[in-house]
Amino acid sequence: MIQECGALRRKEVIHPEIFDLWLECPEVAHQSHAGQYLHLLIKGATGVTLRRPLSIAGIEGGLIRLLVRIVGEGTSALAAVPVGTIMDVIGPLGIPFDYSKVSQALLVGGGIGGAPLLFLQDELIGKSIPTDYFLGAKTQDEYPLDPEEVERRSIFAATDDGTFGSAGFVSLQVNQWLQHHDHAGVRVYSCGPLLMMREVDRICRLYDLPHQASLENRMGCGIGVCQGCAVRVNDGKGDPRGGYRLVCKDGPVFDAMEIEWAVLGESYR
Amino acid sequence: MIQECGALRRKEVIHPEIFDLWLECPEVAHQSHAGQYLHLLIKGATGVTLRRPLSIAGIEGGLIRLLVRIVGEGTSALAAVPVGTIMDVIGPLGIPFDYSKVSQALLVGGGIGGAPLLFLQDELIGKSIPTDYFLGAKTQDEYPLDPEEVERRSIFAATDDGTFGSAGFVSLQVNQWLQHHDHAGVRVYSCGPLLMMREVDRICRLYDLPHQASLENRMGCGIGVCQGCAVRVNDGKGDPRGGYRLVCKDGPVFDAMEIEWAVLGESYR
Amino acid sequence: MSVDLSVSLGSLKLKNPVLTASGTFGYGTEYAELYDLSRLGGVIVKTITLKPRPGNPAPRIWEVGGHGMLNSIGLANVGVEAFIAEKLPALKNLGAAVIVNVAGSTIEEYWEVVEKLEPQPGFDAFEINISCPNVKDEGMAFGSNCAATEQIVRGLRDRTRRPLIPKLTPNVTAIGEIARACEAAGADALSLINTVVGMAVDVQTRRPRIATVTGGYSGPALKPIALAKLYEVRKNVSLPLIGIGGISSATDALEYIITGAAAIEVGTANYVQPKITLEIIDGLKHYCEKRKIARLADLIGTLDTSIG
Amino acid sequence: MSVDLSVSLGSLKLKNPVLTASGTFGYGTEYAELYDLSRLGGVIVKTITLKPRPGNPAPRIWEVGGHGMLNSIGLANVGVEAFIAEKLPALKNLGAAVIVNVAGSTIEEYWEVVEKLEPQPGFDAFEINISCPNVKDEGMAFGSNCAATEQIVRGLRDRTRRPLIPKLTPNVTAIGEIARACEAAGADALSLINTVVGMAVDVQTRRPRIATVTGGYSGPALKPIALAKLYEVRKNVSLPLIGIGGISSATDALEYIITGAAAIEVGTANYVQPKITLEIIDGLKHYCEKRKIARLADLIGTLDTSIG
Ligand SMILES: Cc1cc2nc3c(=O)[nH]c(=O)nc-3n(C[C@H](O)[C@H](O)[C@H](O)COP(=O)(O)OP(=O)(O)OC[C@H]3O[C@@H](n4cnc5c(N)ncnc54)[C@H](O)[C@@H]3O)c2cc1C
Ligand SMILES: Cc1cc2nc3c(=O)[nH]c(=O)nc-3n(C[C@H](O)[C@H](O)[C@H](O)COP(=O)(O)OP(=O)(O)OC[C@H]3O[C@@H](n4cnc5c(N)ncnc54)[C@H](O)[C@@H]3O)c2cc1C
Ligand SMILES: Cc1cc2nc3c(=O)[nH]c(=O)nc-3n(C[C@H](O)[C@H](O)[C@H](O)COP(=O)(O)O)c2cc1C
Ligand SMILES: Cc1cc2nc3c(=O)[nH]c(=O)nc-3n(C[C@H](O)[C@H](O)[C@H](O)COP(=O)(O)O)c2cc1C
Ligand code: FES
Ligand code: FES
Repeated sequence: MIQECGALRRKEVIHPEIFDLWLECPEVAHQSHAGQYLHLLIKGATGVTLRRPLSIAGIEGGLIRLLVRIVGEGTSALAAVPVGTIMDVIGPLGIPFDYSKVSQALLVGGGIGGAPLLFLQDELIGKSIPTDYFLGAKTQDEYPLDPEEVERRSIFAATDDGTFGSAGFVSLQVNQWLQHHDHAGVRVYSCGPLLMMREVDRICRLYDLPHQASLENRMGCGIGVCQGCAVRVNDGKGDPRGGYRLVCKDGPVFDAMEIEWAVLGESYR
Repeated sequence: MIQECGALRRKEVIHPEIFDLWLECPEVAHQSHAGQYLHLLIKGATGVTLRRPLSIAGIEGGLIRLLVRIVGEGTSALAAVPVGTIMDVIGPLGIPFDYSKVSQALLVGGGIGGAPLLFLQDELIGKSIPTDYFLGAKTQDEYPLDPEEVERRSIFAATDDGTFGSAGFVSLQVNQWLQHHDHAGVRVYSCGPLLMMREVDRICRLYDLPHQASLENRMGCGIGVCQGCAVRVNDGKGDPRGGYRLVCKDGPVFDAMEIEWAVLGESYR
Repeated sequence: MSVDLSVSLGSLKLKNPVLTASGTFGYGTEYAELYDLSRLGGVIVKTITLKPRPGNPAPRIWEVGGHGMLNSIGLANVGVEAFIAEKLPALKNLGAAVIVNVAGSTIEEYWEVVEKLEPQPGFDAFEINISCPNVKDEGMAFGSNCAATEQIVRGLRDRTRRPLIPKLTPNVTAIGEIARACEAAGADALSLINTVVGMAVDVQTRRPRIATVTGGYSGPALKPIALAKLYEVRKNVSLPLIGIGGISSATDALEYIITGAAAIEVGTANYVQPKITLEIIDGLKHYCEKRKIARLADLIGTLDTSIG
Repeated sequence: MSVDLSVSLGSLKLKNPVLTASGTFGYGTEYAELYDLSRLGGVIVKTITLKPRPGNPAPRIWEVGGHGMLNSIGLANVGVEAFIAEKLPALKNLGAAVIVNVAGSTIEEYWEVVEKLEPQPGFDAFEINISCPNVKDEGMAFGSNCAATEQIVRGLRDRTRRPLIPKLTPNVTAIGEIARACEAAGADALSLINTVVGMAVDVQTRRPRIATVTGGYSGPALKPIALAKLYEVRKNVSLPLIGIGGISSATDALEYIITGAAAIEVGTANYVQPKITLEIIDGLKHYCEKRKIARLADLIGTLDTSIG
């Protein structure tokens, strides 16, 4: 973890509500692994007190890629930051994805949850680990990547309404893939809406596949000191941490076996 | 008093910290008189809760001129508002300058306090009342008008350090003027730093000249309901208002005889 | 879909729950130049005292960044007699409920000002500002003491048939107890909160920003504090409640209504956006329409506090 | 010009008045990756209790726009034994004062946790978090009751030779009385304020934003409230005071120091700008230099409250 100030070098609008940012933070970039995130200060934004956690979506030399969806005051203000502005970043934070002993990776992303999986795809390709990436969204207008990149990355795109890629939930595609492929050495990685990850996990448990899920939560400090980002992971019996895990520090990537989706839902509001 | 939303039509930088704005608010413009002000909402400015009072510095058709000095968060944010933005204005507010039965007007402005006197000069010229306008500032870099306008308006410019116009306080110039001119029908109008107005008033009392001074104060409502902008005007004995006047509603223009400068100073912090 | 926005504060019916807070709406008619006041649920006039009051030394206000403001107006007002003679007549045909806010420096003064007002026509209820300093109790606010509060309200109950709405101060350890004292003494409703004690310093001059050193903090930053107080009071009494503190949008108003307020008051936001009250009324209607809630009153206190 | 930034809290000397507030700085060393902690006046570790505590149900935090945040962490901590075994050793060579913050659910628990810590080396003082709910008193905070406060502090006084710094809750009617009770019981200094009770509602789901409904409000919007409390406490006791609440700049810190704080704690701002404490230290130095103030200590309580 370091704190680094670096310039916003590039900004590209993918949809009116989704944009790509490239920050020049070579020191953080150098230390970063897929699954980790930055805690970003959005200076001068009205209605914002705290930093905002954003997944590292990729690294290109000293540049860090972020893929951001506008949902509130912080992300709106971020979208309006002019190229060239110096941004204050703490990172890389959190536990990265683990792909030791994996011979085939299945990446399952939903909406903006696709961001960290892009970086993971890059890393897996770098390690020559066969990788299939399923990335879904509700509809074309919310699809977090432009078609050219989907093509280039050979992503299996899907939208709930069929306006881009195939129609239906990505979990269906994953299920199909699993019906037609060998499961040896397969590991699944998911990031996206809770219901999606839960469904992916149901499938993984069915096929007895290891699955890592990347969670979100509101964050205070981002480094494990405030205990604000705790999520319930089980009933707490016998768990020295009372069944709570810190998304910022114990995660955001969790082994899905640790997660009890029904109780987790309560931590998300 | 009306509330009107109108576009920022023009913005000109006079010095890095002083700028001219033109708002298209025809209804307010139509009702405005010199000495009155607007209560302006600066939307989305961080660190700002309340509106900001700004003198009407002139009217041109449906446009209202403001001359603004950057001193804090509100005025900084205002300086950054792009041309074309719709601004929310309440105005015209307050008591205007009175020039009935005046045959010669002396206007004495200090710094950004010169703003309302520009409008007054326009009105007096419209009424064919002979007018001399003395406008001082600390130094050239803080002079609130560009030299071309000073020239066009035949303003007697002065700066404390002599970097623009003549050197020394404007009050000296006023004194000189009075020594060389007939005092019949002369009325003095001042707006600027407290010490300047106080000195002008000393001179006026010396020559027994009527003097109107335009005061400032922090403002809440701007329309006389919060009682927040009260200033002490005398010791309060026998005064049903306890020696307090509301700058927003009883002023900002006051008959200087009402003002006891020493006690007034306490209301300004 | 037509939504019924009307609410009741005991016997006082309001056509909608949006009121303007005392001290932020003058004597009730100043804002009439800007919009049609009859659209409001009601207006609450500034605190009226027995004698005219010039108010506190200046400076009296300070803006606290984007959080709100401090004030120490000192209840500057024309006094009850001038109020009756000069201000009250204009309120007669307002077309919205008129609530007169009163205060005193002694318990007896509270009673007297209400005695003077009671025979007058042209207003609908009393709001009792019990946040004033009690000169006999080292300047502690009456409203921070259960006994003093109960004595004031009981005395007023004997002196008026109009609805009595004590306005609670947040600057207490146990606001629920003060609320219970009001209920026991015969209050018809409660409003809360008045301002929170606050202070600011000019580090250049090393002087306080307002002449009285401390003053009342109001505005957006107060909302979480006021909501928590409302939640506590709601657990203690069954009176209708009026929520106040930092309200400047329909969403803010809804937070209060869902927590348990039958009505709300808009204070500081009047200075910033005088017509915000109308936007709030429209926003409440819209919220109910979208959710097919026929009566806004059905929303009151519907907060779901279960932990899954 | 060299400025002496050192200040004293009774027998505890600090090289500068800037401390990090409990609950916002973990167990004291987490931020060491980002900067050299020995530059701080001191660090205050999160509240330590007798038994480990998992903390409250989630969600536990909510950002209140630009005003601050609500939290209901529930004193999640490893418990005093694990603290001594696993956390305290790392604090030994910090190069800044180390203050351990403690709490209990009963008065006896306060005493016990201090008894366990007292023999340990490696820290300099106790801060006593008396804002915890007293399970025997309907969950009212110990610190809202003079008798309970006095009993806690008196008992601790018998159990430690280290400086005792009760940390006052702002959620009381008369904070000056609580302060006097602490002074009478033998406290060496006081710190204030802890968080203000607050609440927020999601109007879409009609559920509270944090699982416990109400929580603690912290951050920039608190500053005026905390300054007013400090001013009141200063009028009541002669103990050295530590100011806390919304501090995120040297100017903020100066407001507290001028009002009467010998030191200050930075809380929520640590999350936003971890190195802000260093900027504050530099800013204090700069302020004194510009005004030729040789000792920062000479600034403490220099507020000029005269009305001209
Ligand atoms: C580890 C991590 C990685 C993330 N990566 C990305 C990313 O790569 N791209 C991206 O666009 N977003 C990402 N997010 C979510 C992002 O942090 C939030 O969208 C952002 O903080 C919202 O800020 P805001 O001010 O715009 O919205 P706010 O006004 O704060 O909130 C708007 C809505 O977003 C919800 N929200 C706020 N904060 C969070 C949060 N931390 N997590 C989930 N929901 C939240 C609120 O409950 C509310 O419904 C990530 C979150 C986490 C925890
Ligand atoms: C009737 C009236 C007419 C005015 N006309 C003009 C004008 O034409 N042009 C112009 O540039 N300014 C004018 N002002 C002053 C202007 O309102 C303030 O400069 C502005 O409100 C400061 O806002 P801010 O957020 O930038 O500064 P803040 O951060 O609010 O304050 C910065 C500094 O300005 C002082 N200040 C803040 N508000 C006022 C105020 N209302 N009056 C005096 N000092 C204040 C503060 O004490 C502080 O020292 C006028 C003020 C009044 C009352
Ligand atoms: C300048 C000012 C003056 C006030 N005067 C009074 C008053 O005279 N009587 C009263 O009961 N409340 C008074 N209040 C308190 C408000 O009615 C309200 O309770 C408080 O401001 C909180 O609401 P807000 O955050 O919406 O402003 C005043 C508030 C302000 C800002
Ligand atoms: C997330 C969080 C956790 C806190 N935990 C504690 C705690 O364990 N013990 C304590 O005494 N104060 C705790 N506090 C209160 C702070 O120490 C401080 O008193 C308060 O936040 C006000 O300061 P601030 O506005 O600078 O944050 C906590 C505050 C926050 C925001
Ligand atoms: S965000 Fe602070 S502990 Fe996770
Ligand atoms: S600003 Fe409100 S009365 Fe003058």
